[in-house]
Amino acid sequence: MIRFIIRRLVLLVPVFIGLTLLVFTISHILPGDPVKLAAGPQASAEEIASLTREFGMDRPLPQQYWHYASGLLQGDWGQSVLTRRPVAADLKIYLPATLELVFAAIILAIVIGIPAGLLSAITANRWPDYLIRILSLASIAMPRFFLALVLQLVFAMSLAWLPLNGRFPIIDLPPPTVTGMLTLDSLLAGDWLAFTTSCEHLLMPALAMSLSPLATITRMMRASTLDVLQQDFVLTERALGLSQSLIILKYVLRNAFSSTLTVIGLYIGWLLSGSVLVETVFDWPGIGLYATKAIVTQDFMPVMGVTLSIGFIFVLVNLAIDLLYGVINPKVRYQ
Amino acid sequence: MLQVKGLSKIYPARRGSPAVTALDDVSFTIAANSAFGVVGESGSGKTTLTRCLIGLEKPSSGEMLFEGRDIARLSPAQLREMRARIQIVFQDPYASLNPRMSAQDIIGEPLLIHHDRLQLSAPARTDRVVELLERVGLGVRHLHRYPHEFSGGQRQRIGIARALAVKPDMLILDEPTSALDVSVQAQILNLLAELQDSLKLSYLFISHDLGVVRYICDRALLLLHGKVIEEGPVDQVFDHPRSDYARRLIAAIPDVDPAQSLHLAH
Amino acid sequence: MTNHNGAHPSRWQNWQRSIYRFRQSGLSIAGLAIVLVLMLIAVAGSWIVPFPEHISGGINTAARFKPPSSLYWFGTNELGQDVFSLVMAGARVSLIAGFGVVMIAAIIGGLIGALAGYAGGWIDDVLMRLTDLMLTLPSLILAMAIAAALGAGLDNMVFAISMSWWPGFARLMRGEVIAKKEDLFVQAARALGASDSRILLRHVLPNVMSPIIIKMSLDMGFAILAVAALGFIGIGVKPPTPEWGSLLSLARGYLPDYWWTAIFPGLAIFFAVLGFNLLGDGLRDLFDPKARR
Amino acid sequence: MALLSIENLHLSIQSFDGEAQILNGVDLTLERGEICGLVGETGCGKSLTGLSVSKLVSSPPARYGQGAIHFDGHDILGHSENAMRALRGRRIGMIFQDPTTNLNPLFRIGEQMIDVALHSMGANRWSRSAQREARERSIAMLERVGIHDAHNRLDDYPHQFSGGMRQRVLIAMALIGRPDLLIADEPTTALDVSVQAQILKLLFDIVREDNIAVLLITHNLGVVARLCTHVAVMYAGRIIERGIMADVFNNPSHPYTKALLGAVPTQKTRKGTLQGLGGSVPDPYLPHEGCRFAPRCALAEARCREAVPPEADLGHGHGVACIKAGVSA
Amino acid sequence: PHAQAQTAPRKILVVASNQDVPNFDPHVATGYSASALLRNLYDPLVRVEGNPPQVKPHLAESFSVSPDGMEYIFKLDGKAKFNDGSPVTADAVKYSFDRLVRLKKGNAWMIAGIVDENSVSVVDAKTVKIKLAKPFVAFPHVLPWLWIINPKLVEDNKGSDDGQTWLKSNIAGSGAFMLKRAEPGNLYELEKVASPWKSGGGNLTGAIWRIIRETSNQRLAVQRGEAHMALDLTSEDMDALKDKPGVVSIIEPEFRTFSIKLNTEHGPLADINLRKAISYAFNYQAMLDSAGYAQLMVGPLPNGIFGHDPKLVVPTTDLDKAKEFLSKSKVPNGGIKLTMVHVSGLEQQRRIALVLLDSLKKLNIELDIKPMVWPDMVASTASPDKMADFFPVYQTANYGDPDNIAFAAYHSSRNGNWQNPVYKNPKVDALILAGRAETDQAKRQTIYLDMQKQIVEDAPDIFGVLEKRKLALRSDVQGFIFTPVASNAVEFFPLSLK
Ligand SMILES: Nc1ncnc2c1ncn2[C@@H]1O[C@H](COP(=O)(O)OP(=O)(O)OP(=O)(O)O)[C@@H](O)[C@H]1O
Ligand SMILES: Nc1ncnc2c1ncn2[C@@H]1O[C@H](COP(=O)(O)OP(=O)(O)OP(=O)(O)O)[C@@H](O)[C@H]1O
Ligand SMILES: [Mg+2]
Ligand SMILES: [Mg+2]
Repeated sequence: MIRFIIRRLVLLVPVFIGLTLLVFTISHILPGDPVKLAAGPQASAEEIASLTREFGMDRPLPQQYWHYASGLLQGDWGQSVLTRRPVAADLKIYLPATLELVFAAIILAIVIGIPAGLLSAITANRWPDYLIRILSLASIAMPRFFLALVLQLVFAMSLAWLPLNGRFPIIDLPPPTVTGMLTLDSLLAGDWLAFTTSCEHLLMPALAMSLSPLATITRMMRASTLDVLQQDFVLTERALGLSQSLIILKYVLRNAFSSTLTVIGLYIGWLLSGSVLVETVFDWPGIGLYATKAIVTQDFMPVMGVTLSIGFIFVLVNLAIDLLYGVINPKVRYQ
Repeated sequence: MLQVKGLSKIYPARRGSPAVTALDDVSFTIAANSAFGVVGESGSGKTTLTRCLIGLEKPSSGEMLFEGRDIARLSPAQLREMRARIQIVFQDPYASLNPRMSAQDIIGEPLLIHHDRLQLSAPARTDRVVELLERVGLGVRHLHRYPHEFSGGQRQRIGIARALAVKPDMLILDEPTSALDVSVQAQILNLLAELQDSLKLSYLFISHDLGVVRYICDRALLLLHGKVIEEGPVDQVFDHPRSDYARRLIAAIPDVDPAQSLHLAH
Repeated sequence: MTNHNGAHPSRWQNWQRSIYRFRQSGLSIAGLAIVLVLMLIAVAGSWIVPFPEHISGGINTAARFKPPSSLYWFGTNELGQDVFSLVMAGARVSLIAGFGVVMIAAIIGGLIGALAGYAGGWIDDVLMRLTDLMLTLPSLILAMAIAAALGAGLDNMVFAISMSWWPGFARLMRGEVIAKKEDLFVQAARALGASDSRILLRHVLPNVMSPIIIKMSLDMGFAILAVAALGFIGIGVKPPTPEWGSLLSLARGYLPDYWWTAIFPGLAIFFAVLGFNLLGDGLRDLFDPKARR
Repeated sequence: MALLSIENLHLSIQSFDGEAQILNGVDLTLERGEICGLVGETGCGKSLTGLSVSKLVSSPPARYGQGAIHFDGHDILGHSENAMRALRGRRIGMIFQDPTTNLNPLFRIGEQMIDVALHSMGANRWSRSAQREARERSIAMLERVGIHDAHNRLDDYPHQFSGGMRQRVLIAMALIGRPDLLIADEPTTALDVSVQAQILKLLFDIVREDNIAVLLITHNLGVVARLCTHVAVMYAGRIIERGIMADVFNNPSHPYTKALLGAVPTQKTRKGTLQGLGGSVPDPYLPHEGCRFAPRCALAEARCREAVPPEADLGHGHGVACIKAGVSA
Repeated sequence: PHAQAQTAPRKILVVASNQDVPNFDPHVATGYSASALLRNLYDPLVRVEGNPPQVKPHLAESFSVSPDGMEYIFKLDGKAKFNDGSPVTADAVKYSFDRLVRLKKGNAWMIAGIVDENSVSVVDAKTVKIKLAKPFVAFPHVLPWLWIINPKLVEDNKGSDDGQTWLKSNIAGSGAFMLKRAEPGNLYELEKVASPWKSGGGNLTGAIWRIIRETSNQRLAVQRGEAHMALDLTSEDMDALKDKPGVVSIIEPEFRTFSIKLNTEHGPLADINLRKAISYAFNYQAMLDSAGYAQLMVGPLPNGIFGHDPKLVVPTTDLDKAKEFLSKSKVPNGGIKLTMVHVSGLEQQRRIALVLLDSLKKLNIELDIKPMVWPDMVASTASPDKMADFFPVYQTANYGDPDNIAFAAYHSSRNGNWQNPVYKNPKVDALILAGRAETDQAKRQTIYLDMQKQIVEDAPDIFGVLEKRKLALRSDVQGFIFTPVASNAVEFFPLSLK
């Protein structure tokens, strides 16, 4: 197992190199000149030139890449041309906020989606199944940003049950930063009030984000459960008298879950990438907003930073899922 | 007609799986107008042998002489020509026909591919296809049907007709009946026997059903893990096997003979 | 269970069976209905709406923010434009954009996947590593960056989204081609001496098209969503093109008072995506009943 | 009273194409110590007959018409699912064709076996002692079907076993509840001949030692000849000939049985003399009258097409459903 | 639910804004949000206050101007000290001006060419002399935006970039507030210093600059009492806030122009008749409607500013006149397609573009609207052939003097910059320079009247609107006085919370 993990980790190195290369190439072949903006409206040509030099953007691309890549190794993710803040420092602030959101969403999706899918499959073509299927189809079609708006409209604006936006009440100090995820940090600080407060803030955005993965997990789970129920071994298990509940909750569940697992991995990447849609509505200070700001100002260091960090997280999450998959599926494990 | 000498095929080790010696120093000769059987258990290398013979796979060592020329060393043009001489019929009649082509397209395809040599006009091709269909016991009415509209036995007939289209001298039959019911199998076996007589074909007949090989073949070869265990005329191989393994294997064949019953042994 | 029992249904019977299966599912029918209505609106949109001039940017600032009424079914917006007319016209934009994305992605991905799958070896390795890498890139951010760099406009947006969309098709295509390549009938063709191009065009491709088409129909809805998402972020079409995501994005500022400006474009996206998803599901059941239930 | 008796069983399946008459009056009896081979061409209803005995055919789409199945006095078709569970695994064991797909790949052999053992013991799943006992039984059973070092192999996963061993495991699971009846649906078809021979021998030994009844479903006549005491030949959802194996094989009376036997090449068959059987199995969706084999039968005459031929008794339980039984071809 | 137990009565003002403050270096940062925070963290020599805006003493308790307007002498307040306790001296003032001029960033453009490295001299510890390189009457009006930094702290952390890295996130000022917490993109919290050198002021103990991007969310935050002040509200928001309890709306005119620049140098609009045709075809009422709380501009200068001519004759919507001009142009029947760019996401610009599109239809001219990111727009102004036909700009008066807008928007030396990409007219140039130097108010007035007439004659712009400043306050905020320059860069010191 350890050897397997190590081998997988070693295999990540070329993936990461490829990732940096790809991101770098894409961001540098796109048209746009962030320096001009950074220099300000009154800047002269010389000022712009000197700034370009300062950011090393006059050098040939391979050299720039080399500079960037070697910086990455030392934890230097470059600097925003516009704000001149180091990208790494920014990411340290924004990434946890988004991760908190994404994890909350995916946990919601799993906790609700798996049982719902299972229920749907075992009641196939009866009313609970129809209900769940219609709901999940509708959920998949629901744009996250629209749902977020509707939630906000109903629960914050009209009913005023939940806070409108943000991660924490404005004038209160959040718990001391450890992970950067406020829910975790408040638990670590033993501050129950802060925990419930941050959960209140988290609820709507997480819900808006989780709907699509939830529905997809439900559908996947339903489909794979039905698939598994068709498998020969289920017939054998039934023929040998095992009870329906044992068969479903033990034997079928694990098989069905193993095929749902990959979807979860894919969804984490999808959520990270699309976090901006929900972050915009809830003014959630995460990487989505950060990236958008950088994108519209063509400030490519932050864009590269975000893209790479999402890519890295995506790859790592999928590695973790592969490992988990190995735990579930012995055939994979022993290879 | 076909002479195989010291043929070996090693699949190199790949991620997660070790190297496999699929064929290990296999030698045999097939005479013209004879049926040569290859038997062996699953994974013994039977299919690998056929793939080498029709040039889909490069052998690791050894030579396969078809009328004196080594198949593995043919130029692409020569290989194409050779492919018209040696044809193959596959095991699974459900998977070996393109589901999107009609019987006419399927049987006519080799005629098209070898058009440069056969020079058949379109109507001539259709005539030939009809002739072939009739040859294998089907008819004009089947011309425009698609594979899913045929039964297993009929599909296998189409497979045979396709193989016969370019007038080969030799047919390789890789378990042509193992996916079929016994009743249908009998039809196909009879058809094969009849074709061999009338067209003077040679067969390389692969099967794990020893009864079938004994029935249809003149000589047979027994493979185990890619090695030749036994080779000779069928009667000798089956009735007087030299190796233990062959003896055990032959004893294990359940014959349709109540005298074999385990109940009698006790 | 086996379906190779004595009777062999004809093609037409197969079709009948598929259509029966399709008709059995009320949801698929609903999907088809929605999609047909959408298409109708997309084609006839500018003739049937009450205020066609608003679609091309006409304004009427004397009637700003009128709530829904018999004159303005969905109310009017900040420039006095009829929201109903804009939402109707948005159907065409979304349909064209969604279709464009799916087509371009399918063509690029299909070519790359088919090449990788059929050629194998290092070509496969290189192309697939590239595809995998593209898949690890955050798609929306990538699309946003490309679209922002190229500037606003439907074509740029479609291009940008397709650039992050093709890897899915490439993977599917490669998998299908590899599976089919190993199929006996392909080997049979090879054994007959058929050329690579013949094998690819005559034997492999026709047999891998249905999963591709199914994916295209399933992806239509998601492509429409992606288009709307870019519009919502504000990186989308050029004014005055009425696009649902941008309409919704603009309307956000007017919540909750002028809710009609937001709710109707939002619902339009929802129903369009729902329609295509339902239809896609139905088609998948139709062509590939084993795939999913 | 016979251990298993199937009387005039009818089964139809509903689908788009209409209602397919799959079983058309299956009659079969089985006693302890008997191994009855159920043979016939593909699609004739062998598996559905076997599954019906454990009531494992899902209905809908299937629907039972006339007929009954009695197992040791129980009316199977009238039983509730719970009552059936009490029989399955304890009184009726089943093995299926493909050993690679009939074991759950994600669970250890032991885990799967122990669950079955616990069920067969009727014990509380959570009781420590029951668990231990179930484990002991599993080990003993695995040893019995010829898996050495069973104690350690319990912790292996299915993919670590060869096909033959997996089939042994499945047999062990089916036998662990000491059933009275074992239904084996093509248990050796996926195996190599030598492995097949071992499995047949294993089954034979078990029947002799435990005096159980076996319904062996196969289309391999050689297997029947080697293992079975009795044989039932099925065609289009009906048993058309049955009796003691040697009787039937030596004196096939139904033209179909004859044709089947004639289609298998044996040592003595000379090249080109094999008797194929023309035509194909009838479509269960089409309505029919009379003997269903008539269209393929060389001896068929007008009255064959009019009424379903009743079963004629040729003595010693040798029955044949053909009005021309005994007429030589 | 508020998580913290509160010991002392905290009076924290929460300000909702959609602008981040990426940089706290007072000589580098730009943008209103930076101005807002900097004016509370740092002190300038003089302040601007009231409506109409007046220059008030600050670090300088008084100043005098030489009669030719070229030399300013500032007397510093003896009490003034930096927050590390050291006094604010003439050296610090010189150090700050020199740094600003050296860096040429941030607000340095306001005094570019006017104050150079030799201008500032120390007379004594509390007296500074600034000698202008060129005459500049509006000089006192720009001073409130030029901050004085603590030389010692900056020298200690100078690094290789003149302390820019350090000052980006550290404060070296004398303001009444200190930076307590900074979460870029989210919020910045200021805390009142224990004893500000300046006496008086309100009761605030701190302030939070909270970034809320969506204006409707800002409005809701004020409505729900989560914020005390919202800075970026739209007219729709103001309508929604009307009669909401506990909310005070402020809708005041200010000197911020919004108009459409035409490409007078390249393309069809180089034709003055076409420009005039369009000016007359434009639907000014629709623009006003869609702008909400606003007034139409009369000519190039903001209404009400010194020198503005309210009686100036400017184009109004008049289709007959438009057609007349069109028939005199090179495209008498229209049939052409023009382009307009705008900043994507800037709603008012999009609206005005649509108004233009709608108006041009009447001349049978098509309009291609291209939303762009700001950097691209800036880049497109570099040369006339890259610039679009129509280019909308907001121009904020950073100081209440006509020179501000006149020079930036119409002087040909600014060509190639976004405020005045292409327009040049030697006569106008001369008038602008004369206006800068003229100290006699009456003469200055006539100079600007001439200039306005000349500009209207050239029709380089479609004169747009002056949007009113729209702010919302909680009613418990006290001491707020509106000032029409940089009015959303709020000074916290005088404010109190009930
Ligand atoms: N492409 C390949 N790569 C690696 N190993 C292979 C490959 N093809 C076949 N083998 C291995 O070579 C051996 C012989 O395989 P082959 O298919 O020739 O057996 P076979 O006798 O045809 O078996 P069966 O009766 O199951 O068809 C097997 O162990 C198989 O796993
Ligand atoms: N669920 C089902 N729905 C529809 N038809 C079915 C179903 N299950 C079985 N059948 C049909 O019932 C008939 C009998 O099936 P069964 O599996 O009993 O055949 P079999 O004799 O076991 O064949 P084989 O030798 O191929 O296993 C076949 O024609 C089959 O197509
Ligand atoms: Mg093989
Ligand atoms: Mg069966």
